[in-house]
Amino acid sequence: MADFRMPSLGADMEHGKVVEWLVKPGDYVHKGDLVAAVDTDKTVMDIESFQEGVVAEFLVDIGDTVDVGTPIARITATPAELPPSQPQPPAPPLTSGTLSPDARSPLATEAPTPAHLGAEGGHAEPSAKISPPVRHLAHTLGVDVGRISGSGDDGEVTRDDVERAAEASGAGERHVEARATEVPSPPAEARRVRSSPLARRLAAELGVDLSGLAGTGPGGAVTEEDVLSGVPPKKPQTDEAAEAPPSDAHTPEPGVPLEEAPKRQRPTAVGGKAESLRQAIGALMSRSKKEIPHYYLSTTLDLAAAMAWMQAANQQRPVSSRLVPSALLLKATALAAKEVPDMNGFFTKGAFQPSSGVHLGVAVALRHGGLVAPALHDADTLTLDELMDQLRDLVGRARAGRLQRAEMADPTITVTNLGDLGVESVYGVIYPPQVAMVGFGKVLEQPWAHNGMLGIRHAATATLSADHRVSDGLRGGRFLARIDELLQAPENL
Amino acid sequence: MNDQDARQAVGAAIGKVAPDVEPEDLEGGARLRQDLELDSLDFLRLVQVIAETTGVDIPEADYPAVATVDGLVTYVAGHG
Amino acid sequence: MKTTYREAMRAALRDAMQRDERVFLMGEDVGRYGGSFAVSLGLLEEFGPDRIRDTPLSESGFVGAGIGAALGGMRPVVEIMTVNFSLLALDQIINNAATLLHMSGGQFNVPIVIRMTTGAGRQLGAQHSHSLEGWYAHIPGLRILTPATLADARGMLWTALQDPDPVLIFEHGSLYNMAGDLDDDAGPVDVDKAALLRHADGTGESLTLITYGGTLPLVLAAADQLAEEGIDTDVIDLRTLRPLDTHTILDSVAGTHRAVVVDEGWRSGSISAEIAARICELAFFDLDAPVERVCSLEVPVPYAKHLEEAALPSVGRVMAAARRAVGANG
Amino acid sequence: MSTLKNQGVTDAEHAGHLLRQMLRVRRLEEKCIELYSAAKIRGFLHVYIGEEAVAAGVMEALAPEDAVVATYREHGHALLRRVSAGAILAEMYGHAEGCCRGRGGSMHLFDAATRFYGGNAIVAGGLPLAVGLALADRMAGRQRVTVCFFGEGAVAEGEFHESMNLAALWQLPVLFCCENNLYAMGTALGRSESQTDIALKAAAYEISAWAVDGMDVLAVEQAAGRAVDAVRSGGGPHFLELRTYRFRAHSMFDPELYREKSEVAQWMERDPISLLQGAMQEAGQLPEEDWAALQADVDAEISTAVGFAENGTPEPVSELSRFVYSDRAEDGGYTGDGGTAERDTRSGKGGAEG
Repeated sequence: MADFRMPSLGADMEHGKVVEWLVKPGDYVHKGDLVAAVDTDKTVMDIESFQEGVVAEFLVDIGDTVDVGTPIARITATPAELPPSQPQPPAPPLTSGTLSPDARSPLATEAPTPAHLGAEGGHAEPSAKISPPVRHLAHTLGVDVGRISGSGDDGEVTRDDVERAAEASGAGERHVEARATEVPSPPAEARRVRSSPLARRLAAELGVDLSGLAGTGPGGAVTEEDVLSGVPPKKPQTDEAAEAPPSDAHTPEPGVPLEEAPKRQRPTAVGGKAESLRQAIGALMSRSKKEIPHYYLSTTLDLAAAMAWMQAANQQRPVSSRLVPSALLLKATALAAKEVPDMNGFFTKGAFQPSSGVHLGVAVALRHGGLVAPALHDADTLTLDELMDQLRDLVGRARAGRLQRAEMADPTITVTNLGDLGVESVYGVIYPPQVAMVGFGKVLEQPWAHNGMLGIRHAATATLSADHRVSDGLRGGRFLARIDELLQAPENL
Repeated sequence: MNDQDARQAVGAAIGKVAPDVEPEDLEGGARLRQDLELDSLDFLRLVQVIAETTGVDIPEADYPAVATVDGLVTYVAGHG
Repeated sequence: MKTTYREAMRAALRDAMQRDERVFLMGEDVGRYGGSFAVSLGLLEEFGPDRIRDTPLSESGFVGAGIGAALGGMRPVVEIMTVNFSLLALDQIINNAATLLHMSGGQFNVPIVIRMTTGAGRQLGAQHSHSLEGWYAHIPGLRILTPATLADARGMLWTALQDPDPVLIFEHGSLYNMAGDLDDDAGPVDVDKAALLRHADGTGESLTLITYGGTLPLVLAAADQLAEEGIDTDVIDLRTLRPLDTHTILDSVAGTHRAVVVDEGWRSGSISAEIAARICELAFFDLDAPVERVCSLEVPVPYAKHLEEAALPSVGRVMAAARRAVGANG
Repeated sequence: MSTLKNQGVTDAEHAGHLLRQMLRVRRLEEKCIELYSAAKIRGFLHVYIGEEAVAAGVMEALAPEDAVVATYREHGHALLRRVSAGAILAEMYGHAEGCCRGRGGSMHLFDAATRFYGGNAIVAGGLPLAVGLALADRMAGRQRVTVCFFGEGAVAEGEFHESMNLAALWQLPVLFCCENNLYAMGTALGRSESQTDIALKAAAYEISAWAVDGMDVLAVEQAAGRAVDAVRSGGGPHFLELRTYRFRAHSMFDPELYREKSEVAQWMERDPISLLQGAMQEAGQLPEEDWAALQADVDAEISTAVGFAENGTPEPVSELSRFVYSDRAEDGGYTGDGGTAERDTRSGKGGAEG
């Protein structure tokens, strides 16, 4: 007992349909005898048996499409195993008997049962002469060959006959319903900034918002340089300041003990953003250190006159227009920078461009950590009151993150004022492409000798970090001394 | 002004100047400049808000007396 | 000594045939005529007609015969007069030479060297001016060499003959007359690495110029002029198109962040397209500008001189691409 | 009735050997069809049923050091050149135990040990190779012969002309064997060649050429023997037109619309195996039990081969990029399918070129 399975007739054949049995149950088949005609997607082929034996029963009907390998007939070794109760299936028109190869030629086939006979059953009525491929076409177009009169020689049904019949009965039309698939329009793409991959990578590291930067690259794309120049400067960690090399001027021992860090822990959820900003600025600082040859100077400012004048002035002023020491320090720095141009400008493309205006970058501590240094434009021309108003407005907006582009873009010299937070001396790192950074320490009452008398005066440490490619210790020293002199006449600030 | 109203006014003022400061951080001993990280401008603004909301004007000379939260509350209660 | 690219290639042939009697040269007019580009001039007299073997005009026939002879234990150097005629032998090169080792499960090596002249610029018209080395570089199983310097013209052949797999050597027609100095004892060279002929010293804006074969001279000229404009360049001579020396390319781009690929092939589907794709895939975050490509315009190469020059890569077009890359005029 | 060439069968033992050779090919091809129908063998399959006498006769004339170049209908040639039936079937199963590790398949059987330079799926693609192999032998002064099999379809290819000319021009030791089975796939000879006398074509290159009855294994063996001896002794290239017929379709998926069943039946009456079997029985050289034993031997060989193929193993995919080049990383740095691999991982080992 063996199954006769649907054969694979080609690499791309998955299934086949028996369109005609060439034997009937009870017939004895030899190896190689043709057993059935099978319709594949490409053409109709006769298939042979690989075993000897008697056809016991058909396991599929004409017109059934089955996968390759599916048993379609059972062949027994000896006739005796034919099951008695086998109903007599419709006898195919041709007489059976041992089929010699040429008796059953696909070319000369006369009586293929009409394609859909299987469905109705019943006796196969004789139909016109038709070649397998044309019969296959009729089958695919759903045309009943039985009802066509063949135009070929001796009535053979040709391909044209089938196609004409298909058009006539409209059976062959393809209805492809026009599905106007409504493609949801893509959500308005956030305005994509043209920027180089390198620029995007750096911006991500430095926490810089690309859309705020004007690109100078190809087609206005934001490049590496654009990102670097647009980054907000940040005060480096205090320990870095401590290890900064002391310059030649007499300075208090740099390792002045700091007040221990504030006890309160910053909330972690918020820390994440500050963390990335801190990392990004760290990268910038290390790069600045590498490229800009820093030199450092510091001096002690005698603030006695300035503080006295300020306190006196504040007494006559309402709270809302009270002055703070920073205002005086900033104004003095701006005026001094105007007089010492080597401190005020940019170093780019290998050369220093002094700036006509003094746009003073003021380091503002953001409440959740990190620092931005927006610029007070033309600070040297502002009165103390104007400076105070602008400072208040600037700090407020900086903290709220609503700084304008311009304010962020081009401070020509930056002042870091950590004295506010109790740090006594600060050696800052210059923000490229600027060429100088001024630091003010805490305003303290220090012992002071004046005219041979020891007294107590308000004083603060002022430090300067400057770019040796642009200026030297002499110019730097001149600049710091000028700040001190200006502070001795606070009323002129 | 009793202590209760003063503390409430100070809390509100600090909340305005430094919105991120958590209420529970406002324990009495916290130092305004160091612990709450108010720089000179923030501090000046705090003094201004206190003046506007409580009418209490704190001259520069008295700044050392209001260095901590309790100090400020006591000062406001005393001068309100 | 003073020599030319042609003489260096001839010396390479003579040296190889003296060293190994399995080596022989086969191709149209390589014998009595002395080679259509006179590379094999004089070799017939020295080695005889058996080893300097003129063939009938049957590219598929004699290239297939070369492959058969390689299977039979010889070390043939088959000269196809120009890459344009190699189209007639594509089936033998791709379906037999490149494929037999893999298809036979590692049983049959094909140690053949096929030399072809390539490239345009000599007003030979469309059918004699193709640059198709990029096509062949698409086929696994082939090694593709493009000697552009005297040292490579002299040194690549013997190394190729040691390779048990098929090697195609493309000689740009405009290089044959290139003269210069070559060490007297110049010999075989490595063929796995590209050569960094010029290194950007990192002062000004920098970029990487990548090229091979016939376009190397004009790229070096462009590099000199760019230096005067403050644009600093790495110049890479690929030397081999398959396998591509990807490391050298990526190392350079990582330093310069910009790349211009110069390739005489037509832009679409050219070897420059493969190089640009690899740079974008593997050095994407090193890039500060899109990869630029300077290729032949996609037209059949015209005869008229001014038209041909307009179609081919030039110093001017390379400099313009370089400026675009560094955003100098952006 | 069977009509062998006039002098009939001489040596019974040798005739038995030829009969066995042809039957081995027949049963192997029949099994291939069965395995293909059971989807064990895929792709294209071109069987040699009906043409067995050609391979059997020519292979008898060759020495072990000679070389053979064939076409995609080369199962019989490989088997009779002593490539094992197991290695052939395993190759068609796509298994690593196949003669080409499963990489070639039915149309690309190769075997270095027997200098079987394989199948070639490009019509006439093998002719120049054979010329080259003969060129190498001639240049190295070796007394070897290269036999090149091809169908009459190849005669229309340019490479036929180029190869014949080169072989004649350089007097190379190659034997061209044209298996003229009257149909190039679906195109009858008369509809593809202006001059249908193939042997006459070869004579135009001054190559001695004979037409031989391809169904008579003794005739084929005799002609091949004379030709190979002439070639080996320096007589230059020779050409045999072996007139034969394939009893099955061109390949597995061919409904044979291009020829009449009656023609097939007519040729089957001169089945090369029945011809020899009949002649031997007539000459009393094939007792029934010998014939039965021979068939049993062949069936055993084939079923052993099927077992070998069934138990084969697929070649590991990791081996895929081997033998693109002779075992060295193909491309130093490129990691095949690339992607945005981080730079430092870029030094991955060479892989199949992405």
